[in-house]
Order: sequence, then C-alpha cells, then structure tokens
Amino acid sequence: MDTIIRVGGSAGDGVASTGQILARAFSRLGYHVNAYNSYQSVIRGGHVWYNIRVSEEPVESIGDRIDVLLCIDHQTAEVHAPLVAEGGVVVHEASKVDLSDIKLPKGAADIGITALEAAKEIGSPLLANVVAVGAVAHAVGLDPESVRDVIQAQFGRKGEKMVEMNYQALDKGYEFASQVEPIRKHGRVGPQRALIPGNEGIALGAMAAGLTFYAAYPMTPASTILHYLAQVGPDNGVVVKQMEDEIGVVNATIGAAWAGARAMCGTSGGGLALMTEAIGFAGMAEVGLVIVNSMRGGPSTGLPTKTEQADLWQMLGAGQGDYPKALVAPQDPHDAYLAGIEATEIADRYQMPVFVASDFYLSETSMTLDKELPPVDAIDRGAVVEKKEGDFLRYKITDTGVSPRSIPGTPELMFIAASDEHDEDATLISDVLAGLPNSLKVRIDQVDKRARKLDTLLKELPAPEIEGETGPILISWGSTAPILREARRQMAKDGVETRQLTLRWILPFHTDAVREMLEGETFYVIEASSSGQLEDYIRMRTGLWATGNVRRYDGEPFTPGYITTHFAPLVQEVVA
Amino acid sequence: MDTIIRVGGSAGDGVASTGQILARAFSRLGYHVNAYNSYQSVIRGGHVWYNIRVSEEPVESIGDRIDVLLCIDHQTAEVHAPLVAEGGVVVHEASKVDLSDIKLPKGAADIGITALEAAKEIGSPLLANVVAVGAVAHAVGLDPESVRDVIQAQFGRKGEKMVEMNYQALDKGYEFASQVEPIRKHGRVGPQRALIPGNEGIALGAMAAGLTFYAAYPMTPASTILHYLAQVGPDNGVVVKQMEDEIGVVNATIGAAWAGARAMCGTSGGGLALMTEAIGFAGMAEVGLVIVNSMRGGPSTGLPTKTEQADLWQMLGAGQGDYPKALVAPQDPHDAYLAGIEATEIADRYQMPVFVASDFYLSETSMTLDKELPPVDAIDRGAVVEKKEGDFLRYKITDTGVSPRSIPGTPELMFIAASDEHDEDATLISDVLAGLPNSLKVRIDQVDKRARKLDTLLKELPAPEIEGETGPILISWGSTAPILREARRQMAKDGVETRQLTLRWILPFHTDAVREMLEGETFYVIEASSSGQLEDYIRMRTGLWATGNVRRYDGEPFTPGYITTHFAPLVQEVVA
Amino acid sequence: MAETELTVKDLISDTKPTWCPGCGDFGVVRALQTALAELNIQPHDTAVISGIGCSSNLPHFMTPYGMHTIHGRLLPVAMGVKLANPELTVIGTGGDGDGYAIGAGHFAHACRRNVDMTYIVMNNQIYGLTTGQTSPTSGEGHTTKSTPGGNIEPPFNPIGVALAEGATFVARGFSGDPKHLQALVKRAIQHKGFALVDVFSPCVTFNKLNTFKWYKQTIYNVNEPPKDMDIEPHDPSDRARGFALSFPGQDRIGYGVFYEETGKLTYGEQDPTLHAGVNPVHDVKPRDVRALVEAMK
Amino acid sequence: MAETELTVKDLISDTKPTWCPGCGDFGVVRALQTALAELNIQPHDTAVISGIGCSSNLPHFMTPYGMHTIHGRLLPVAMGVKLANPELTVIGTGGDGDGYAIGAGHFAHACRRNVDMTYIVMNNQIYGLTTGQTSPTSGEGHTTKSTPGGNIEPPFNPIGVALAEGATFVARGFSGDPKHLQALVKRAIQHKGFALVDVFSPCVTFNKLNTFKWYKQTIYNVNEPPKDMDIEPHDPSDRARGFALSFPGQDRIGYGVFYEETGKLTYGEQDPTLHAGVNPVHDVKPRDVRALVEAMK
Ligand SMILES: Cc1ncc(C[n+]2csc(CCOP(=O)(O)OP(=O)(O)O)c2C)c(N)n1
Ligand SMILES: Cc1ncc(C[n+]2csc(CCOP(=O)(O)OP(=O)(O)O)c2C)c(N)n1
Ligand code: SF4
Ligand code: SF4
Ligand SMILES: [Mg+2]
Ligand SMILES: [Mg+2]
Repeated sequence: MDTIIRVGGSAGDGVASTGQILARAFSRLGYHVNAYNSYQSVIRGGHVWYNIRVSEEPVESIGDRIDVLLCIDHQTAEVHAPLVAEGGVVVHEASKVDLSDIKLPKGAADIGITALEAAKEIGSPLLANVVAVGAVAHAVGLDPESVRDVIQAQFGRKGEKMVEMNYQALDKGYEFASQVEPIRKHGRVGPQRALIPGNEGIALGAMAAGLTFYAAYPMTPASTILHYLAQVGPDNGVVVKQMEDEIGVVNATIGAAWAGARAMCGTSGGGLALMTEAIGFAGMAEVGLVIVNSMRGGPSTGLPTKTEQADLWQMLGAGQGDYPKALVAPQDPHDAYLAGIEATEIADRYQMPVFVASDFYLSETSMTLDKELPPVDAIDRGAVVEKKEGDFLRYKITDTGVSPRSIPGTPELMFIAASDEHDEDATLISDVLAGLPNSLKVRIDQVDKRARKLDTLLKELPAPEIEGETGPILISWGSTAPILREARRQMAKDGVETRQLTLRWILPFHTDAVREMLEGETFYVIEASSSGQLEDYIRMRTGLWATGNVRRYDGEPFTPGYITTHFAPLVQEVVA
Repeated sequence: MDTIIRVGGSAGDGVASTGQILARAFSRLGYHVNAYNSYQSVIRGGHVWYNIRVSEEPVESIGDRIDVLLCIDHQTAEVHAPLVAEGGVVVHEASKVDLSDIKLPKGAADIGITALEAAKEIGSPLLANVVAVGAVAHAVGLDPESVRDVIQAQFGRKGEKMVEMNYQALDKGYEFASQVEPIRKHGRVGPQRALIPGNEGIALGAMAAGLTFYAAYPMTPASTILHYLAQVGPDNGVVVKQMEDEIGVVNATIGAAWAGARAMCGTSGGGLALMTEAIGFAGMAEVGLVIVNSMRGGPSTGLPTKTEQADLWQMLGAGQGDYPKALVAPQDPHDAYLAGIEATEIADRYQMPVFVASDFYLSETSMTLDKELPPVDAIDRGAVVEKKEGDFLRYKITDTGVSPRSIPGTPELMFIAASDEHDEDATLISDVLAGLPNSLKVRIDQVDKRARKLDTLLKELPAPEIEGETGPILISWGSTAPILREARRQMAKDGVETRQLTLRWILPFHTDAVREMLEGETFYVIEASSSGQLEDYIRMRTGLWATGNVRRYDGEPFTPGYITTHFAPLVQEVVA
Repeated sequence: MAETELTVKDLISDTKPTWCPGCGDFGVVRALQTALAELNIQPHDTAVISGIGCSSNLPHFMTPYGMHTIHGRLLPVAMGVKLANPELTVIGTGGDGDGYAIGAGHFAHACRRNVDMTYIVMNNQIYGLTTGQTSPTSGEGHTTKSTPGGNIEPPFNPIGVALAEGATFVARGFSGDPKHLQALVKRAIQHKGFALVDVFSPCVTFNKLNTFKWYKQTIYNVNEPPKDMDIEPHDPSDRARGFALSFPGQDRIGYGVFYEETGKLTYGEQDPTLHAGVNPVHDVKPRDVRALVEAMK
Repeated sequence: MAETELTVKDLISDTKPTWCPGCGDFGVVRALQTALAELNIQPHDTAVISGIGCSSNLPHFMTPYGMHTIHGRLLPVAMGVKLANPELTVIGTGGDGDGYAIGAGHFAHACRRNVDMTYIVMNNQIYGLTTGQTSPTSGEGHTTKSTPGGNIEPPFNPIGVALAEGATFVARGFSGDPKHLQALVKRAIQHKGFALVDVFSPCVTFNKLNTFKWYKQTIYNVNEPPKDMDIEPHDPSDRARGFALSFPGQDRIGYGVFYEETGKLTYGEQDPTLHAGVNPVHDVKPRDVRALVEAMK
C-alpha cells in the first residue's frame, strides 16, 4: 500500500524543505520513499511542487494520484486538486487559498490552516512550513515523534531554542488538523533508510572506486554533484574544482586523469556540447575520464528544470572522427552508485572516456535504497607500467586494444600524449610522415587498436536480460525503466502481459544478444525524446523496427499511468 | 584518354605552385582537370605531392597511376616511382635525386634536370619550379605557348621583367627534356575551363544566393573559404570576419542571421564540436544559418591535412535535445556550388541550421566544371512579415513548421528570440509556466512544429535515384560518389555490373524512397570512416543491413583502384 | 528616428519581471529603459541581446527586439547583429558568470574590437539562476555552494581587462545609485564604440555578503571621491590611473567612469564591406558570380 | 630530485624539430631545456603541456612527459595535471593564437588562479601552422590571408590582461635574445605561482612584418631601457607602471619582467583537499562511503 503526499507553492515558499522533512520522516521509519522536486527555471514566484510517495515496497515512480495535498498557495489547489484521490485530504493555507471554486474529489477532507499567522505567533514566519508539516503529518497518520526526530536531526546543531520552536510549530500543525481522520497509520516498518538522489549515488560510487578529482561548471541538473563533492571532497580525498566553463572543466579533468588521478566531471547537454571536442581528444590520447551527463529538456536552454532523455545522439556523436567511448545509463540511485563505480574503473582501465547518462528526474529525485551499497575492495589500475623493462611503447598495438601506460613522475617511461595521430612510440605521424606508405599502416593499426577496446570491454559486461515471461517487449533506458516496471505490473493486473528490456550499457552494445532477443518479436520503445533517439539507436544496431512507442517530451517524468494510457491504444492496434 | 602528372618534393619546395601552373595550362586548353594537393601538417620539410589528372572527358578521381612524375626530392622518387606507368616519364632534379636504386617501370624515360642551378643562372633560385614545369610540359606534350599563357596570367601584374625571366626558365626546362619523346600531344580541346576547388564552389554558390555575412576561425580544410571570401567579399557585399574562436564564429553568424543577413560559417570537426551548443540554439530560436563542415582525418587533431568522412554522427548529434537541422553533402565543386545555393536558401526560408558537408579532398582539390554554374534569379526570403496586420506570433504553430518572422528594424513586430522553450508569442515557458497543464501542450506543439520543417522540406527535395541498370547497389556520399562512378565503369569493363546510389541530402532523408530502393537488394556502402558511419545511418533509417562495405581511413582519398581491389573479394563472397 | 517622443513606458513590456523582489536587476532594466527613452531610440531600432542567467532574462521585460541567447555568448551574437545591420542600436545585457567566466574570451576580444555597442553586466558576484555558486567576481573567502570552505580565487577584474584590451568606454555603476546609473548607461549608449558598464547589482537571495548595504559602505565614486579618502577625482582620459583604480584601495572599490576615449574608429567603420556602404540585411540579393568564375580560368 | 646533474642534452629528444629553419621557436625550446637543466629538474618529474600550432609541437622535441593537447586548451589541462600531482613541474607552451584567441578565457582565469606553473607563449603575431592568418597579436594594418585589406583590430595585450588578473609573474622575452630568455624562463620556473612568459618568437615563413630584425629595432628591455629612450628602469614590483609599459611607447615595445610578486599563496596551497596532504595520483584507493550514506538517513 502506498501513500502519496504533494506539497505545492511558489518558488521561495520553502516547498522543497517542507517536503524534505516529510520524506525523511518516512525514510527514517524504514519506508521506501520517492521524493520528486518539481520546479521551474526561476528563483522566486514560479510554481513548485514536491511529491513524496512512500510504501513498504520499493517505490518505482512518483505515482499518478495524490492522497494528501498541501496547498501553500492558490495555484497549487487549481493545478493539483484534480489529482487528489477519493478519500484524500487537502490541507491549505487559509490566508492564501480559497477552495470555494475548486472541485474536490468525493469524500476528500479539507483542512484550512493559518500556518503563517501561527508561525509568527510562535516567533518566526519561517516556521510556517513546520506548522504545515504538522498538519500534513497528522493527515497522513505520522506520529509526531517521527517528525520531531527529523527536526532534531536537521536543526539540532542550531541549538535547543531553535528545536523547541520547531516542535511548537509542529504541534500547532497537528492541532490544526486534529478534526480530520488520518488516511491511514504510518509507524516504524524497519530500520532507517538512506534517501539518496541519483547524483549523489553517482558521486558515492565514484568515490568508492577511488575518485580523486572532480571538476564542473554549475548546470542543472548536474550541479548537485558539484555541491555534494565540494562538501565532502576535502575529507574524502577528492580535489573539487569549479572551472570557468565546461571546456575548462573537461580539459582539467583530462589533465588530472593523464597525470594519474581517477577523474570525473559532470554537466548537462549544453555543457556537454562544449566538452565534445576534448572528449575526442581523450579518445585519441587514450586518457580515461568519466563524464556525467544529466539530461534536461532541450534543445538548447530548453526546459532547464525539466526532464528528458534526448542527448543520446549528442553523446554518441561527441567529437569528430571515430574513436571508442563507453556509455552507461543507470536507472535509480542504487544503480547510479554501481554505474559510478563501473564508469570510474572502466575509464581508468580502458583509458577512454566513459559517459554516465542521467536525467533531471534521476539526478534530483531522492529515493531510498532497497539494497546495501556494495563496497569496492580493491582498485585495478589496468595496464600501468611502473618500471622500464625493455622497450616502452605507450601506444603499443595489442589484442585487447589497451596499451601499457606510465604515470608521469615515473623515471624512464616518458612519452607525449598527442591529439594528432601517432605511432606506437607516441611519435606524431601527422606532420612529416602522414600519407607515406608505412604511415598508412600505422594509422590503420592505431584506429583499429583503439576500436578494439570496446570489443574487449563488451566481453566483461553482462548482456541485458528480458524481464517477464510473455507478451510484447517494452524497451527503455535509464530512469524510465523502474517506472515502466510499475506500469507493466498495473497492466498485468488488467490482463495485459508484457516483457521488459532495459538497455543499461549503450556503448559498447550487446548487438548480437539484443538482436536475437528482438528478432521476430513485437517490441515498443518507451523514452523521453520526441524524435525517438533510443528507437533509432535500436534500429541502427539491430536493423529491427519497433512496433510502436510511447514518447514523452513535455518535461514531466513518466508515470505508470502515462505509460499505460498511451500504451493501451497501441496494443489494441496490434490486436485489431 | 587521360594523363596523370605528379609533382613531389618537400614542404617549402613550391610543389603546389609548380603543380598549379601545369594544371592551369590544361584547364585553359579546355581539358577537364582534377588537381589534388597532398601535404602534411607541417610548414617545411614534410613530404608533399600534387597530382594532376587531365582528360577530354570529365575527370572523376585522382587516378591510380602516374604518367609523368616530377621528383623535386629523393623521397618523391622512393614513394611514387612504383606508380609510374609503363612508358611513363620521370623528371628529377639531379642535384637532389639519385635514381640509381629506384626501380622504374618498363620503358619509362628518365630526365635529369638541374633546375636549381639553371634558375640561379637566370637570376633567381625561385625560378627552379618553372624550369621543372618546362621539363614536365615537354614530357607531357604541352606546347610552350600554353604554359606561357598561364605565366602571363599569373605573373603579368608583377611586370614584364618578371614574366621574361619566367619564360627563360620555362624554355630551359623544355630544353632539358628535349631528348625524350612526349608521351602524347595535348593541344586545345575547347574553351578555357574554370578550375575550382570545392570550398570556392560552396562560397560562390552562397554568394550567388545572396550571402552577406561569413565568419570563420582558421581550420584546415575549411580555411580556404575564409581566404577566398576575405579576398572577394568586400567587392561582393559580404562582410567577412575571423573571430577569436569557433564559438564566437557560430554565434556571430547566428546574430547576423537573426538580424536578417544571409549568413554562413565554416570549420572542420574540432571547430564544429565547439559550435554544436550554438547550433542547437539556432534550432530552438529558429535562426537560419549555414555551417560548412569540411571533414578531415580524426579523431581530435588526428590527421589535419588528410581526408575522411567521419563527422556524420557529430553533425547529426550536434547539440542536446531534438530539433530540426538539414544536411547536404555535395560531391564535386559544381555540386558544391549548387549546395551552397540550396543551403543558403533553405536556411533562410526554413529558419534552421543547415550543414554543408565537405571533406579535405573535395574542399581543396581543384576540379574543372563540366557544366555552366546556373545563376540565381531571385531571392525568396520565406515567411518574412513586413508590416503588422493583426496579431504577430513569431512562433506561430503552422502546418509547414515555418512561422512568420520579422526583421529587426521593422516597427511593431518586435519579439525576443530565446534559447528557452517559449510559446507562439515568444514568451518563455521555462520560468514561471513550465509544467503547468497549459504549458505542457505549448511545449509539445512547439517541438512538433519545429520538427515539421523537415517534413515540409523533404517534399521540396528530389528523392535520390539509382544510377545503372543492374547488379548490386553501391552507396556513398559526398566526394566519394564520383570516384565510385569511375570505379564502377572500370568494373563494368571487367564484366561486373553494379548500380550506384548517392545520398546527397542526409537530413531530411528520403527514408521511404531509399528503403524501397534497397529492400531485398544486395547493397554495399563505400565510405571514408572506420566505423562505417554512413552504413550505420542507412541501417538506422531503413532497418536494412548492407551486404558489405569498402572503408578507407588512412587519410588518402579513394581511388577507383582502391575501390575495385577491395570490392572484388566482396562480390566473390556473394557469388560463392 | 524622428518618431514620437518615447517615454519609459514605451520600453516596458507586458512580461512582468521574474526576478526576486528586491533584486538589483530591477534598477538596471529601469536605467536602460530610461536611457533609451531619453535618447528617443525606438524599440524597433534597438536589439537587446542577453546570455543566460537571472540577469539575462532582462530582454523579455523590455519592448525592443531581443535575443536571449546561450550562456556566455551574447557578445559574439551582438557583434553579428551590429555588423549585419549597423543601423540598429545594440545593447548586450548579462551576468558576471555569463560575461566573465564562460564568456571571458569573447569579452577580452570585444573590448579590443571596438564594435559600436553597449555591454551592461549585472555583476552580483554570484551565480543567481543556478542557485548560488561562486562567480568569477566573488570575493576571496566567500562561502558558496561550490566553495563551502570559502572561495580561494581572487576576483576577476573586468575593468582592468577592458582597459588592457583598449576598450574605449569603461565604467561601473551600482543599481543602488539609480541616478548615476541612468546617466552612465545613457552616456555608454551615446559613446561611439564598445562601451562596458559593469553594474554592481545585488542578488538578494544568494549573496548574503555583497548586499545593497555592503556596497553602499564599500564603493565610492572614482570621479567624485569622498573627502575622507583624500584622493584626486579620476579623469577618465587617464587609462593608467583607471587601471590602478580598478583594484580595491583602502578597502574600498571604485565605480564611475574609469576610461573614455573618443574619436577612435569603430570596427564597423573600418570593415571594408561596410565601409563600401553595404547593409548586409537590406542588400541580400542574387549575386552574379560569373566574373569570379572567370577569374578562376 | 638529487639525481645526476642534468645537461641540456638530457632534455633533447630524438625527434628532430619540424619547425622551418630559422623559426624563432628553436630559441624557445633551447631556453627551456637550458633552464630545466640548470635547475636540475628531472625530465620524468616534468610535464610540458602544449596546445595546437607550430609552437605547440614543442613537447615532442624534449624528453619530459608531455601532452600535445587541442587548440587553446593547454592551460586547463596543465592545471588539471598540477592539481592532480603537485610534485610535477608543469610547463605550458603554446602559440599566440592558441593562448590569446581561442584560449583567451582560460588565460584570464589562469592568471588570477595562481596555480604554480609556467606558461610560455611563442608569440609570432601570426597563425603559423594554418599558413598565415591574422592572430590576436597581429598589428593593425597587417595584411594576412584572412585580412587581405589589412587587419583592423588593435592587438591583444597579454601583459596587460595578466596584470589586471593578478598574475604573480608577468614577463616577456625575445627568442633573438637567448641569454635574457634563458634567464627569464629559469626565473619563471622558479617562481612560486603562475608565471607568464610571452616570447616574441618570429615566424620566418608567414610573418614578413615582425621579423627578427624588426623586433631588434622595435623592442627594448623595460628593466634596462636604452639611454636614448630616457625612461627609468622598470621596477617589477610596480604593477601600475608595468601596465602602462604594456602598451607601446615611443613606437617601441617593451620586454623583460613587468611584474613579480612573491609570497602569495598558490592555488594548490589553498585547496582544502591538497592542503590536507592528499596526492590525487598516489592516493587513488577504494574509499569507504558508509559514513556518507549514513549521513543521508
Ligand atoms: C553552457 C552552460 N553552462 C552552464 C549553464 C548553467 N547556467 C545558467 S545561468 C548560469 C550562471 C548564472 O550566473 P550569472 O551569469 O552571474 O547570472 P545571474 O543569474 O547571477 O544574473 C549558469 C552556470 C548553462 N545554461 N549553459
Ligand atoms: C578548434 C580548432 N580550431 C582551429 C584549429 C586550427 N589551428 C591549428 S593551429 C592554429 C593557430 C596557430 O597559431 P598559433 O597558436 O599562433 O601557433 P603558431 O602556429 O603560430 O605557432 C589553428 C587556428 C584547430 N586545430 N582547432
Ligand atoms: S536569485 Fe538573485 S540575481 Fe536571481 S533574481 Fe533573485 S535576487 Fe536577482
Ligand atoms: S611557419 Fe612560422 S611559426 Fe611555423 S615553424 Fe615555420 S617559421 Fe615557425
Ligand atoms: Mg551573477
Ligand atoms: Mg602564432
């Protein structure tokens, strides 16, 4: 049984902090939580809402209804009331919200509170949110103790007086709501759970795998990696640097990686565009670095605080020419942690750029972890040579595609890493050798060698597997996968059986395995791109045409309801 | 009957200027000429060669043999002598070249000249090249008068004395070679022909179509557009600006286009990478500009003076998100002129970025025109509104995808062109509207509207046609097409009939037509990319798998011989 | 341009500014509107070009033609606009991150190029729109989301760079001194050539250090220095002193006109095509290229 | 580093320089080799990072570790190297186009950041490798492939920008004055903090204007001005005068040390992670993140 709370107001109303207290109260009671923060590209005045879905089972999406709605302003009531479930509760700040012409669903209770006034009485208008939290907490059946626990954790450092005032505010909220019946009871269901957004997951994974350098330029929805690492980096051995732009970012990261650090950088589409030239340079010079690209609504500045999955081709087409790069797309914060580890290790061992693709929804939505985060036991730095023995050929032609490398500072193993084409010994062939008969072969051998990295890596990576027993195959990538899973479960209840395929590693790609899986099957692609970038990619890899698709590109995350509603007519078509 | 001359030496030896005199002598006699300049990324000392192929028929490639080889240095003899045809002639500078251990083909004549010494005697060591020209001209059966004609045209401005000394040098060269028989006679075969590299073709086309703004940052092999337009722009109404970098270039071009100029910029892969963010901005703000991307050996700095066709995915994936852009790839300088016109017009009329894809080989190889360049009679600026009548909605939803636009300076039609998503009236929806129910629809409508431009444009564009009657279909794009044509002709002589498909418009793409053409057919993709970017693209569009391919990525241009040699085993496979 | 006399109202668009109440940028848009009105430059003859940031939302709140471009690129876009149509009055408006971080390269080159335009930077010493990271002009020690332990880089000096690169009008205003700012913006627009107006424009939400109050206490008018500082009023023709004043002195930061040079030819006046009288917007027409082809024979 | 005494030969690689005979860059590589040898800095402890251009081929002609990066990006790459391994001596080497055109933004920021490294710009006032277009330092009127009618932009002033941005060592050399140059490069490497050495390094192939001879006639040592100029020797602690001297005066251009400031903390010394003693290269190891996860409960 899940419960969904939504808090809405205008930017500057403290919507997110209000929501976070509630979300944390649940996660600390052992609930699974999905806490999505919806905002606009403006600092004050825009419409903001925070959606908290909790359950004893893992939560896979933000859901499609609201059980308890908190309206800090009138617009919230207008926009969100239609989603309130039968028997739900609407809490509203009476000084700003007029529910008289808002249609509430059958049996919905309505609690007017004067949180602002109450807060001022207690001593500070800033406490209004806590008053509201109290009212919502009552409505949703949370024990005051569990909310106090969060307040203590959050404000404890600010002194007893502060905590005490917050408690008062909270009690006031409970009091406001006391006349309605809680929709259900929420007590402890297990040990506290960590509540982690996807970005923090990636950062934690990278740190577990020995990250020592992170550079970035602020850009939503990647900025929180910078904020988080700037905070924890100094105590965890990570140098963190905000550069003058994304070109500086990626090049500093390449410098650090070449010097021998484990290095990562993060950005969103516009910044990635600026990085593409240097990513190709890393491909050529064989420098391993991780690039996190958190996608948002495009093109261009687009919808900077909304979600989309339409940078696939940008990542695949990054930089001129042909060179190997890897691309992994995690689906939730736990998976983001794993991808952070894998990307960091693979970049270093394969000496090539590795993308971690996230999106606004995954990057900024806090979710509880349903499994422990596995630790990293040892670091394998790959083909690092520490002492000169015989000839050292930095770009030696090998079967794996990976050449031995030395870490600057090591005696006798000096070499020049160049963006021009070069021979095994790192000597340029672009200047006085290009086009000469020998150099033609050198060139081809180096191109082929670099390309072999992806073949070698592919063998390490598990092929994707189909979930489910029967029915058409629904394909997605990244953060859409869990939502799709929930949608499939709903459809199954309605008698529509489906299967699911999640493409986690986009590069290298298990072409043969996927082609075999899809050959002769009915399959659909569910993605947040108007042109169907993933669908195009699947066709490119397999030659197979999808039967249909569900695409979303209005900036909102998929919900199970969105998928089932849009998928239903497609299945009917096929059946008909 | 074709004749092939090759001049080789080291950078700084004046190889190109030597070759150019010879090439021009032929084109002024009415021959068809292909003059390819092969050099390295170094200013002095590298190995350089210049290949001139002439014929009374159109010349489609650099060919696969040499009839007359001029060796200015010893390395030239070592590298190129193996290509000299039976009965060919090798002219060599005796002071630098020792032919004793170079194997010449049967019946090849060998002319030693001491051009340097002779030049000094005449008055300047700089005349050595002209001495050599004389010797080659004799060997190839050119009348001295036809070479004098070029010298007069080239040096006339520098005064009679200069011309006279050149004539003397020329005569000296003829004298050196007098003991050998010319391989054949080359006299006038028609009126003078213009000898135009692909880059100049694009520039001329753009100018014909009313170009008024060009910006660039130097980058081989696009730089010659800048050099050419800097020269002729002021007299032809084109503002030409070298900016501080490619980001400045593309943004200045966007500014000029938005203001109402017809605007173009040019670069190669690395510069294009830097431009991608702004190209997406142009897509979003609906500003029409032309971007010439002349591809060279990648990845990264790669082989800066060598050819390749491996920026396809970079162009397709330019910038984050989904937005419409067009991409045309001309195959020779005449076609480059046409593409220059089309791109300039389409960018303006469709208010979107248009790529013209060239490559080192096409951009810098001078070729004669076999047809007149058609003039542009009138300019259609598309949906420009000149006077306010009713509501002006800059981003009006239309069936064609093209919205009315105003030119800044026009009263009452002001609007803000934004990189954020916006409504019909150019008001942002990213800040205080994003995510609200109405705005979801606004967003979807704008995305769909922009995407419709490509559907509309596709209807204007002729579908590609298959050349040839029977046999497997060989597919190529850009500068590879004419070479492939010659290769097919050769194969036909050997009894292997093939057909040919040239993909000129990559975006928008005649998916249905091409799929129909290829469905059930045996087809091969011939391209200068190691990963097979075009082959992947075709599969993405059509779902069809190529039977095989011929790829070249050592930096040298395709030749008919390269294609036939590599294609032969493929056909055998199929037959077997 | 002898159209009806403009009032500030004619410059105000229907779009209500989305800035936080109290944001310094309100003063900047008002100064710009006032200056344009006073100069009677018609909105349709004006192009206001911005980058990305809170400050870069400015064009939407005005009636002229405008472009709201991408982060850091307003200067090359504005230059393209001006060279394409020299008849337009071109104003660039952006933030300190936009102009001095990601846009720093274009900035230096725009200063030396002397394109006839005005560039107004709303310098709040912070990244506003991305919710409060260090900007290139943030002070040392400033704790922000990206420098929780305090910023360790000395601030970018836009006045100094502009002077080094030969910009012909270099000034700084303060949105808390509206009269001075309006006069400054007006003078900048009237200036023939590239005019930089760096404006201290406090971010009331994310910069709790460099507040209106802080600026009032910290800044002084270099052209009319307060008596207690005991320094000579700055003469804007003295570039070397302007440079010296671009660094803080006696713990105070200068504003006003640091440098003004008149009579220097603008880029547009020297461009050979424009010089020949071409207007790249109005003169788009089919061109006969036969003579050019002939020259290639 | 107490390894065997180095000689210049130990710094010369097997790759023969590909520069045109007579190119000014020969003098620069020699000065750098000499300085490193004299300072006895081992090649394996040194990283020479370049961009793209003729000048940027330099690392190939030396024995240290090196990166030949992409056009305009050597500064951020070098910064990444230095922050990752503060034990390395980091030298950036590039051209005027590389550093002051496409790299101008990084340049301004590197100057204020004070990373402990040396940046040597081979300033030939032209684009060499791309065969002779205008560079940001080309003089007004210079006719090049991209400005056949003459360059109309005043030259970029790297010395002035570096001074404005607070660089702690700002100097200019001339490859036609090898002794001075060697001493300068040595001093720059020894300097703790960011050191700029702009070197006039003539392009004998594409710049027929700014030749060795022209430089010899035009430049003067600001620290030891010729008598006929009748000016005071420049004291490198005087930044304001350094700025004034960064512009040509009496038709002559200064070289020498414009500014030197000692004692300022470097970026690396202030970075909280490095300050805690971390070496990001040697300290790559698995990290236990359980406490961090715990904090998110
Ligand atoms: C290429 C790119 N990188 C990053 C961003 C994210 N971004 C938007 S505004 C901004 C900085 C805002 O600071 P500033 O320019 O000072 O403007 P302010 O909001 O303070 O007025 C950044 C980094 C972006 N839009 N594009
Ligand atoms: C992004 C990008 N743009 C353009 C180029 C082409 N390019 C190579 S070197 C160079 C300029 C060379 O000038 P400079 O930096 O002064 O070095 P020099 O050759 O004069 O030593 C240019 C524009 C490139 N390699 N990459
Ligand atoms: S965040 Fe700061 S800069 Fe942005 S609108 Fe608010 S006060 Fe102004
Ligand atoms: S072209 Fe100029 S800069 Fe390049 S190597 Fe030759 S002389 Fe030196
Ligand atoms: Mg700011
Ligand atoms: Mg140079």
